[in-house]
Amino acid sequence: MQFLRKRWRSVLIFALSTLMLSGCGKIVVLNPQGPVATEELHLITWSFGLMMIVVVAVFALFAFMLIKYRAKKGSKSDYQPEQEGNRLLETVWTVVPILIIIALIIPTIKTTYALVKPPSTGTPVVIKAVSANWKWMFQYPGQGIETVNYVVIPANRPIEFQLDAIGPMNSLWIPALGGQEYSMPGMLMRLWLQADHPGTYVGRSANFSGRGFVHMVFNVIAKSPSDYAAWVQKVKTTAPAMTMADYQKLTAQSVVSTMTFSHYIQFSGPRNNSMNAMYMAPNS
Amino acid sequence: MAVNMESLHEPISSSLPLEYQGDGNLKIFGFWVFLAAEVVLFSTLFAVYLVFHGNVAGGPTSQQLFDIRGFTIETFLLLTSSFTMGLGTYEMRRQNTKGVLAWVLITVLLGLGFLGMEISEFAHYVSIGANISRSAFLSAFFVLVGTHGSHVTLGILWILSILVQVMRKGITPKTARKLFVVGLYWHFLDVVWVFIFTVVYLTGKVM
Amino acid sequence: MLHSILQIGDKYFMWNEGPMIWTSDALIVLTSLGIVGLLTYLKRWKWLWDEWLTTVDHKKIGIMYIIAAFAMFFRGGMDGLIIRAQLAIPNNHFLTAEHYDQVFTTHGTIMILFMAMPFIIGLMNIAVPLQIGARDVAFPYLNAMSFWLFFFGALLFNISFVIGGSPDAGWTSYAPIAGPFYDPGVGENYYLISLQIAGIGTIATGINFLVTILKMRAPGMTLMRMPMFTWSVLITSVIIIFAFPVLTVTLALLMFDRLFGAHFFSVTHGGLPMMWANLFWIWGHPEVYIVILPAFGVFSEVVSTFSHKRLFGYKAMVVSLVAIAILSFTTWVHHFFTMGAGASVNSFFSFSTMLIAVPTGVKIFNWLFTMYKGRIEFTTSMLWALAFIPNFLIGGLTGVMLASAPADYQYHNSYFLVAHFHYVLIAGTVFGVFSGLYYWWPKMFGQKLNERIGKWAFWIFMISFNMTFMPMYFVGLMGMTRRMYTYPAGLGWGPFNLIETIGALGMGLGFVVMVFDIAYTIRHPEKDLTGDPWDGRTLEWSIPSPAPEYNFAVIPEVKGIDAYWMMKHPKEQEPGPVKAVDKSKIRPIHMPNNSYRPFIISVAFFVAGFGFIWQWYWLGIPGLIVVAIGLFLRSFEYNDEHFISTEEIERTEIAAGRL
Amino acid sequence: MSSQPSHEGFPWKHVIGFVLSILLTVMALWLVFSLQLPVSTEIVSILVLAVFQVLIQLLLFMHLTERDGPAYHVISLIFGAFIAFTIVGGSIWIMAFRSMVS
Ligand code: HEA
Ligand code: HEA
Ligand code: CUA
Ligand SMILES: [Cu+2]
Repeated sequence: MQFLRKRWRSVLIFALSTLMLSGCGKIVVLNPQGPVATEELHLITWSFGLMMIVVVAVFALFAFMLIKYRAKKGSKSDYQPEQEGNRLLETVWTVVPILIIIALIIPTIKTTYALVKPPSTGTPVVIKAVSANWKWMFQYPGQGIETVNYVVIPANRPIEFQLDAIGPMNSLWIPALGGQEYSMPGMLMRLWLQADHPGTYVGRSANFSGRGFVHMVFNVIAKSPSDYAAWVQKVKTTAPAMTMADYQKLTAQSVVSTMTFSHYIQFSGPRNNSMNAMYMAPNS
Repeated sequence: MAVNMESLHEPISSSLPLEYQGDGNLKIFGFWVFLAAEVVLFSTLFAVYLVFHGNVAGGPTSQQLFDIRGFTIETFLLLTSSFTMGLGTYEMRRQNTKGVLAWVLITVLLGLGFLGMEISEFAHYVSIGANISRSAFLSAFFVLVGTHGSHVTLGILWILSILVQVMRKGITPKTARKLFVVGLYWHFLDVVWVFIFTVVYLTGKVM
Repeated sequence: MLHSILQIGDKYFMWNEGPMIWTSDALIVLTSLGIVGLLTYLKRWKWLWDEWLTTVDHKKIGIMYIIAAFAMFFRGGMDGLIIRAQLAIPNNHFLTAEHYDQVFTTHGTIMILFMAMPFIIGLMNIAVPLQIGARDVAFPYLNAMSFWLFFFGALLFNISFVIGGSPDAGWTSYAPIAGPFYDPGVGENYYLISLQIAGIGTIATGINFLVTILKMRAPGMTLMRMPMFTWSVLITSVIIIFAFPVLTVTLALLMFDRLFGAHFFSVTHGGLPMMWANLFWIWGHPEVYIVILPAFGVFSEVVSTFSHKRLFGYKAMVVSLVAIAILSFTTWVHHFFTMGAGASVNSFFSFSTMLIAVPTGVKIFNWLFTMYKGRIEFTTSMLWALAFIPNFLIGGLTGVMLASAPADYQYHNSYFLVAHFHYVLIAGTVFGVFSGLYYWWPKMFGQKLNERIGKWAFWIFMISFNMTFMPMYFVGLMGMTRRMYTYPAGLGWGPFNLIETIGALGMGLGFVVMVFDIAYTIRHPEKDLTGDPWDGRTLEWSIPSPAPEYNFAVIPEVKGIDAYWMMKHPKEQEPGPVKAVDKSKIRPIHMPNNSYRPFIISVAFFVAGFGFIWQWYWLGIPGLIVVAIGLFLRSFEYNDEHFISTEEIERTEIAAGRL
Repeated sequence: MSSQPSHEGFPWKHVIGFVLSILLTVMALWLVFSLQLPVSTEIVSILVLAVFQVLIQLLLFMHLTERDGPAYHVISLIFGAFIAFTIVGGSIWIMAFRSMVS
């Protein structure tokens, strides 16, 4: 199985690279940087392989029929206009696809259940990712800090993103680290991701949320554990605390650049980006 | 009207009642299919209602709002009207125009009684602030029950217009078919109400 | 005074929006004036009214559906080209975000609901009664209603662009961005109300064709002897009847949110935005099968006709249609695997989705084996059908890849998805309707479309199609999401997007060549005098082209699958043409009268809809009252049929060389 | 054609149907308000009663069994019921999820 998967992957990469104009490295989904994305890639390559079996079979039959049975002048041979069907053949092309589907659904279900669990055994970091049009706010409840439109994570530790939204739905997608999940107002969802190495990855919203939707891009900066700790410390000591003015700007519909806060104001109130969004005291 | 092989529609066996003659057969079947579509329409509204039942947003709950006496009487009115409509069809098949008129008029009156009660129920809710904008639960309630109510209203108007035709033309294959079809519609609304009674009102009282 | 005029112009006609709107405003006014002028000049008003606007003839209604669908293909395709122009290079600002959002919304909505659906329904109208040996559909009057409701629904949707602003929340119109809070303008009302009007017409079509096919077949045509296209329409009708009421409710609920302050999908007061997604896809997934199954039906006819061979595995074809119809109602969650409804929900719907591959595969293989030991003739119609197989396969197989929930977390809302659905919609539905158009054109107009030009159109369109949408799979895997109005350089997306844009222009060119083919054919018609230009197999080819008003002078007697083929190739005698009509069997024929009422009622619907869109209840409510009066009067209408005399039938048949 | 409706005499079918429908309604009310059953039992039983009500309407009032040719209308209704069940059951199952966290 493992061997097969590797084989398929190389077939896939080969197929792609012949078509590529700008190098493989840019196909993020095929270059996973964390265990979640890797697991998803396994499923992608496995399903691609299974589909290739069908492609080969159908294309071959297609070519055969077209070449062999095109109408030629005068030839009457091999023409059977009244042929009705063939039990055996029909059974084959019902059963074989069912087998292929079974081969695909088993790993699908396994992975579906696996992905709701932490990807590794390290201590998880909880980060609350709130989409508020048109920006992403990342709150670190353990550290009491907040970043806007970028997020810093420790490499090699599972990250538990808790997804929340003020205003419309969005979707948190960091293809290098793994697939997406919707952020919805008032329904805290959980998405597990993890980075294998320190590095910078692109994340964005994948669910259309109106005019400023394209601006919901952010960098994910994975740091080594010590760098990460140092970064947290630095934010705590040097970044400003969130003010009421900041808070209002962030919860209203607006586009902002990156920001960093040593303290954040917990959101509470009606979950649309309205001016009268209520708030609680700064958390401390 | 003579129906022959060359007509647009296929002929039908003569052992069926009058209303199936001519293209009546097609139209009655078409109407059954329409009712099947209505089943889906109402089931969607029920699905919405059930999902939203608990989303009262701090507003009144179903337990606080619903009045047992009110919805019980509404139920009996509608069940009885379904019965009298059935008798109307029965008289139609006996070619008894007077009987049809009498029973169908009683049906209409019962239907109006039902509507009156529903309207006053709605008006009462609105007067205590339980309106469609109060909560998702109330939005779903008003739209589900209101859709049924507007079907009943339409049904009453439709029945009346066919009654006029029966009076003018007597019981012919066409008028019989029309009466039969509107009867189906009316019984169907009773079916929907049985579920509203069960799923919305009774369940709403215990949950 | 001048100031207030300017303000009104601004509010309703959006004069401040710049040259795009001005041009469209001007074009629409000019085109309308042109049409009115032409009709007046040619003295064609009465003809238009008597022959077309009031007709209840399924063949004319079918033609009107197809003309409207062509116009909508133009509009939707123009939107597609605008999308591609905007995305051709990184950091492009040809359109603003607001405009771009409107363009992809109208593109998707028009293509699916006002292009694909009516095209399919047009072909249904033309072919089904002829294939089953009927004189018309079960309810011709209702059929006219359906058409005009669709037509005015589409018109209402289209005027949003120049009066008040287009919807901009995507063809899926997800709440809450389509709700009153985030989208207070009229654009979204246009979407809701025009779809509602057209949708009612579609439900009526579904019921109409279901009854027609089940109850009006010629004697001897049992269900298991029906042509495969008719089977596909029967099953499609079932899906329409059971899926469209969900759309009706869904649209109505959002309308209640927007117009009357309800809270179904709002983020406050207990509403659930996700409920929209749930309801929308309960309809939306079956909808995609509504537009593909009749195309499958066309392929079955075309492949069998041009292989000059019986359809392989008829029974399996029927069973697979039924299986697809049932499964289509059990897969909708695959459109929101990423909502987090839980591993058990996702697993179940992954499985039910993948299962659809099995019956679809059965069909693919049966088409392939229909060609086995056949004699394949490469007409334009056949080329479209053949190209369907490999191209649709790619779309279908990537659909199965999407169906794997955890993998979908990586594909969802990316261009990988955009590529999937264009591969199935274009290589499936669009190739299908084009194939059907070339196939049935002689039956519609009594002339064949020019094959040489048609083949050019085919090759240009087909190759450009792959050029447009194949690269999208890759940019999707590179992280490009759908509905982005522009994108930065440096991610490697640029070159792919440029290729796509060039491809899209090619598709436009291919389409233009096809329109030219039609124009050329009208000028230089190649008449079809036989009524059977392709050596067809089913009953529509047994009558003259174009079909007379009453279709069949004498209702045929059916003895097996491919009824006409059997007539031409009787077991005992020498095969030969069977054309003559038995004069002694001709009887007067009962036909429905034309009626102006479907047109008028639909106009009233249009007016009412316009009133509700602008929340002008003084207009909306009277509009609805007129609708009600129209229906009421219809109920009092008794003499709505007439007879065609035997003499007239004989005259027509003699003119067609049949007597 | 499977059942010939009686054209004469007393409309027994309708009267029986009416009495049964009233009885079933009273039973439902009684079940809910006079018996102290667990809520889920109550709901299941009144739903069963509702199904009986439907059958009464269909069979005794709506002449479901009258037909010409195959019973396509019965098939449509059954399919409609299947879809209704899918929509209601499916929506409840899918939308039952609330916040995954806390
Ligand atoms: C004509 C329209 C059409 C058709 C026919 C299909 C067919 C299929 N679609 Fe597609 N789909 C759309 C139109 C269509 N789709 C649209 C418009 C959207 C997006 C809407 C939006 O978001 O805007 C969409 C989105 C969509 C999604 C959502 C993805 C997402 O949002 O993330 C998924 C996921 O499962 C999916 C799956 C499938 C599958 C499994 C099929 C299957 O039916 C395909 C079956 C066919 C084959 C598999 C090929 C032939 C089979 C064989 C030769 C047998 C052997 C094969 C195997 C054993 C695998 N589709
Ligand atoms: C049947 C349905 C159908 C069809 C046929 C098409 C056809 C095309 N679509 Fe499609 N598309 C959808 C259904 C369809 N689309 C849907 C449902 C969406 C989702 C919308 C949403 O997100 O809400 C979508 C979204 C969509 C996007 C994604 C937008 C985004 O997410 O940001 C793109 C991007 O390239 C695109 C492009 C095209 C192109 C280039 C064509 C081409 O095939 C069009 C070909 C063009 C023509 C045939 C033009 C006709 C000719 C002229 C106008 C004359 C021009 C003159 C010359 C060239 C000389 N479409
Ligand atoms: Cu909506 Cu979670
Ligand atoms: Cu789908």
